[in-house]
Amino acid sequence: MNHQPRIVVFQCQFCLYAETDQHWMDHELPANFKLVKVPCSGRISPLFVLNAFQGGADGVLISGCVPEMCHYKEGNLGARRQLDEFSRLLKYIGLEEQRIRFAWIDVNQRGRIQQELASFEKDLADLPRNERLATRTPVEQGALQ
Amino acid sequence: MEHNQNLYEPIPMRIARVIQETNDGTLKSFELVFENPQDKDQFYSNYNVGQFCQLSIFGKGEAPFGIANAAWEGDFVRFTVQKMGSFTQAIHKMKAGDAIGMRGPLGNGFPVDEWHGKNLVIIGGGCAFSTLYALTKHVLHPPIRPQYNEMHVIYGARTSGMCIYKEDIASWYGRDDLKIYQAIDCPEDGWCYYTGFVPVVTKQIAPSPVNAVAVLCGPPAMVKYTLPVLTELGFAPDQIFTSLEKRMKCGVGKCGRCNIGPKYVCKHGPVFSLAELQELPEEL
Amino acid sequence: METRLLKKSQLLSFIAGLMEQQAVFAPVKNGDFTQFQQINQADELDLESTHNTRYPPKALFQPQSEPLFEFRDGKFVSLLGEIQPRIIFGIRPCDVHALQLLDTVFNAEGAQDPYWLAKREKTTIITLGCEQPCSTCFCTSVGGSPFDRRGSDLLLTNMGDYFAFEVVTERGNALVQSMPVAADGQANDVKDMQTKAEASFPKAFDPTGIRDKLYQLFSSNYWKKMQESCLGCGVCTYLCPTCFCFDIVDEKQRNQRVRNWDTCMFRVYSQEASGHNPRPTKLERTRQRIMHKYAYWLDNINEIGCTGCGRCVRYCPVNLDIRWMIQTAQNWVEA
Amino acid sequence: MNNVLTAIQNEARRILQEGIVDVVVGFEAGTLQLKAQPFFMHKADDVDKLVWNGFCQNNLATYLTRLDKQQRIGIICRGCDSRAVRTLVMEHQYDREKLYLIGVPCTGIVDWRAVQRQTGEDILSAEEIGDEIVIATPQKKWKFSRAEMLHDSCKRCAHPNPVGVDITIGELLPEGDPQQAFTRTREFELKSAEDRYAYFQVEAERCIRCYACREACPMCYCSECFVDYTTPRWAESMITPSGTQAWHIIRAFHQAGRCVSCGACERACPMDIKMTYLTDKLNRDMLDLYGFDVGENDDKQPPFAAFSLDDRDRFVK
Repeated sequence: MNHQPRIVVFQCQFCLYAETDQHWMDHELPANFKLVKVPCSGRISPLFVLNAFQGGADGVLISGCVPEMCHYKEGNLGARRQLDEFSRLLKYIGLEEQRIRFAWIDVNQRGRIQQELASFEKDLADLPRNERLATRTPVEQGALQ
Repeated sequence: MEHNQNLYEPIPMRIARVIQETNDGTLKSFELVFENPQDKDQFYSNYNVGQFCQLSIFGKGEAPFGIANAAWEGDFVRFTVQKMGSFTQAIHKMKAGDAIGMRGPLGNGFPVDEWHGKNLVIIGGGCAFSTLYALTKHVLHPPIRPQYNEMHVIYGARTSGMCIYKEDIASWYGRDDLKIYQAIDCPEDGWCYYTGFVPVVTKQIAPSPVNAVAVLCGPPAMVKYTLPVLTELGFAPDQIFTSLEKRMKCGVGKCGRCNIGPKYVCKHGPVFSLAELQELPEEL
Repeated sequence: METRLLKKSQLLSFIAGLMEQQAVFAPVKNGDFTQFQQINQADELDLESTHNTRYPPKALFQPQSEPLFEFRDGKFVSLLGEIQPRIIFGIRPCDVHALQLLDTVFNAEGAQDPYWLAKREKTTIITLGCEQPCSTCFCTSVGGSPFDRRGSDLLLTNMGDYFAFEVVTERGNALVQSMPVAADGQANDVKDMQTKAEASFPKAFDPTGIRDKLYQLFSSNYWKKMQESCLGCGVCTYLCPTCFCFDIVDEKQRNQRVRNWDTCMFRVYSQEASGHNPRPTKLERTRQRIMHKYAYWLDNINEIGCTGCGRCVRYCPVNLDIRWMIQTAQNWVEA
Repeated sequence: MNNVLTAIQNEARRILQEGIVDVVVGFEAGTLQLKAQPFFMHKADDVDKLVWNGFCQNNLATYLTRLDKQQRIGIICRGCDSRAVRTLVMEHQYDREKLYLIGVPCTGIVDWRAVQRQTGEDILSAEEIGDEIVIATPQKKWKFSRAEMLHDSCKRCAHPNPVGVDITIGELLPEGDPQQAFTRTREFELKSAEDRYAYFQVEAERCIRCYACREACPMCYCSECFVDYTTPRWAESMITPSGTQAWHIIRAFHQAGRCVSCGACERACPMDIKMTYLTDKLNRDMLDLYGFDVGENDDKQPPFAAFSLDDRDRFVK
């Protein structure tokens, strides 16, 4: 399709990646991606995801450590249960489920994150721009509500 | 009708100087200069010592600060800011040359004209001393000084490192038209002035209430415990003045949150006499 | 001034005529309730509901969210645009008087609010008198009346098959030139109708001495009882036509400085940066709301800051009725 | 009904007289027809004013987190109130030992808006007589089937009987099927995404952010709500789609596995906003995925306080 999706990536600082990948994430990420690093995927509140959509993101990628490899033992599992439910709620409200993607990534999977981002970007490009929730329109002067 | 002035529009200012006041980094003074000369003229034609301004940083909002300089000191406006919430953290990160918005002067200020011929007893604690410092500087101006009688300044801080306006205050010790009493809460090596809380020190110094006004600014606990001391010394409620602080948004008596009973601190205050406060409901 | 008459069947064409000259705001049915909004067709107007619009018309002058400035190139640029002349049709006398009370705040000597003023000056107010009270009305208890002329340009009285337009100001007069002037007899009929209707409005309480009484009760257990069932939501204040408190907020993503309604019923309203809160519990907050309306307004302008519209009574989720609170205060004897 | 009221009054009087509690929370007659006001009885004499009927529309458990933690409190509980109390106790908001719960099986709350939609607002008297509601307006007398005039949440209610109470007054009612309560959410899911979002938009648009829903909700007791944060600001402060939508989404999400489906939020809303379809959906998921029915028992861990390796996995490896 003919638009370049805007994507916010929430990345657990421990899950990623081979050093070259992390360097790429930190310094060479294309401009349509925004990287937010968090101490653990367990730190990612549904509020973060919602704010990303409200700020105009077309998709949100959440990356965390693979199960049983969490730096904080089980932070990723807690995150999974909550964020999965949150994505279900957004879908129920009317947002496309495909706009949220989860990825478990292990430190030895070099190059994996680039593949994930590329495929996510391609899938999002097939969807229209996200106009739901991204509705920061100014209030008209003197109008009621 | 012409609405040539928008109450809520900040005037552009620039930070000329940042002064680190205390060694723990929580208090800084900022000297702001006017970007437009007409703003400066308008400011000084309205300014009365004891007033405050709303400083404005876009994205952080606005917050009220007492003006900490007298009009004669120069073409700048000084504020002393304690790092506390999001606005003050943002301003603490600013440097000389940065732009900032300002609305003011707001509020009533000290009734300095009514005090002509009187002895002034100025009692301050912590960073709330800033407007009292402005008052002291105002009175010390040679053309103004003869309008007042004796002047006593009691200033308390937690530690010697937490004292603000150090150089200026040190220079006051040499003056014969002002008595300065500095106090810190706990004894410290090398501290040669008073030690103890402001109410206790005030009691020791025992300023006379005869033909005097006491002007009191400080943290709520200090004000609360100093008031009975002053009353005991014989100060009547109409001889005691204090400056209040409240959460404010508009600064011009509209947004509603800074009221004590029917009075708005931003519009009718921030300076009130104890006699006025006794008329109001107790909701500080 | 004189009274003019308009047959009911001609009302819509009269409104259509107004709409050709100016924007007309009127009560419009919206689900279960009516709300003031700009009408595009004369027949959108709904004057049938006996009770008031749910959302207060103060919002036409002080919108719930109003951008004040845009932050552009390091400068605050005012967003106060040109307001086109407009007419509010069918507003009730309690809401009109509320606008006058708000004028004392926003149009105060030496501190005039340009955003408020711009809208006030361009607005003509055509008030609809109330021939029938609803169960929550109490305007006559707070110094108002169902045919209060204060603040109106024209006052309408529903006379069954015609409307009487009483001219209150020149601005109103200019709109009704084409209508026939009421003969003396007809004008008297209108007066009689108004007197009769006014008598049907029940008095909820006698406000005499309420200010002093509330000051006496300031530290009383009265407030302990009043606040017990209060939830601390903002329904009463947001729907109130005389509540004006606001918050000024920077919305960074919009690059705008905005003002939003705020309410003394919220804890964060008076919370200071240090953590100190002068009104820390709902007792102080409930007291603030009632005392502001029934004591502080009286101190400042010698008028009660409540116009008896009854919105807070009707929509309070716990049926905490301000009429009952005032009655209880009047009769309170401290144990 | 009168027998039930007398029995409740007797019990309330007894626990106050015997010093078992310091205060009993119930209802007194409202100042308007079809309404009642929450009522705090501190002395046995206060109990005479206690009422109990279908016009008592608030969830009294909401006062639990507002009252002094040292007090011993008696609460008159319907099914939903009792489940809210249980959830609050599980969340350590109040010591169960300090509570005395008077349970009353509930026949549903009358929706005053539904009645007024028919009769107009000028109501002289309103009475519940058997299965009927009898209304008098200046023009005429109305009779409605009580079941039809119930609040939506009560029509769906699966748990009318109080749980975990100290005493139950009145006959227990047949329990409903929890899945039945969720039929609406299943039907809603069948709509297209456009329609679902359109519904959400229209509801959220009316919001005036008075937070009556939050305050009326027994489970919303955070000392600082996310929406009041200034740094960072999670939801735009204004009455804009992004501000009000964010509020309703997150408010609902914070109720996942906690909402007792009492509908107090909808009854409190001054703008008639209907958002319980969100919390119902979340609760349905909690039931389907983790077998958790809110307030059902004292032992089960709330779903968001736990996790498992076997949870649904949408993560790609």
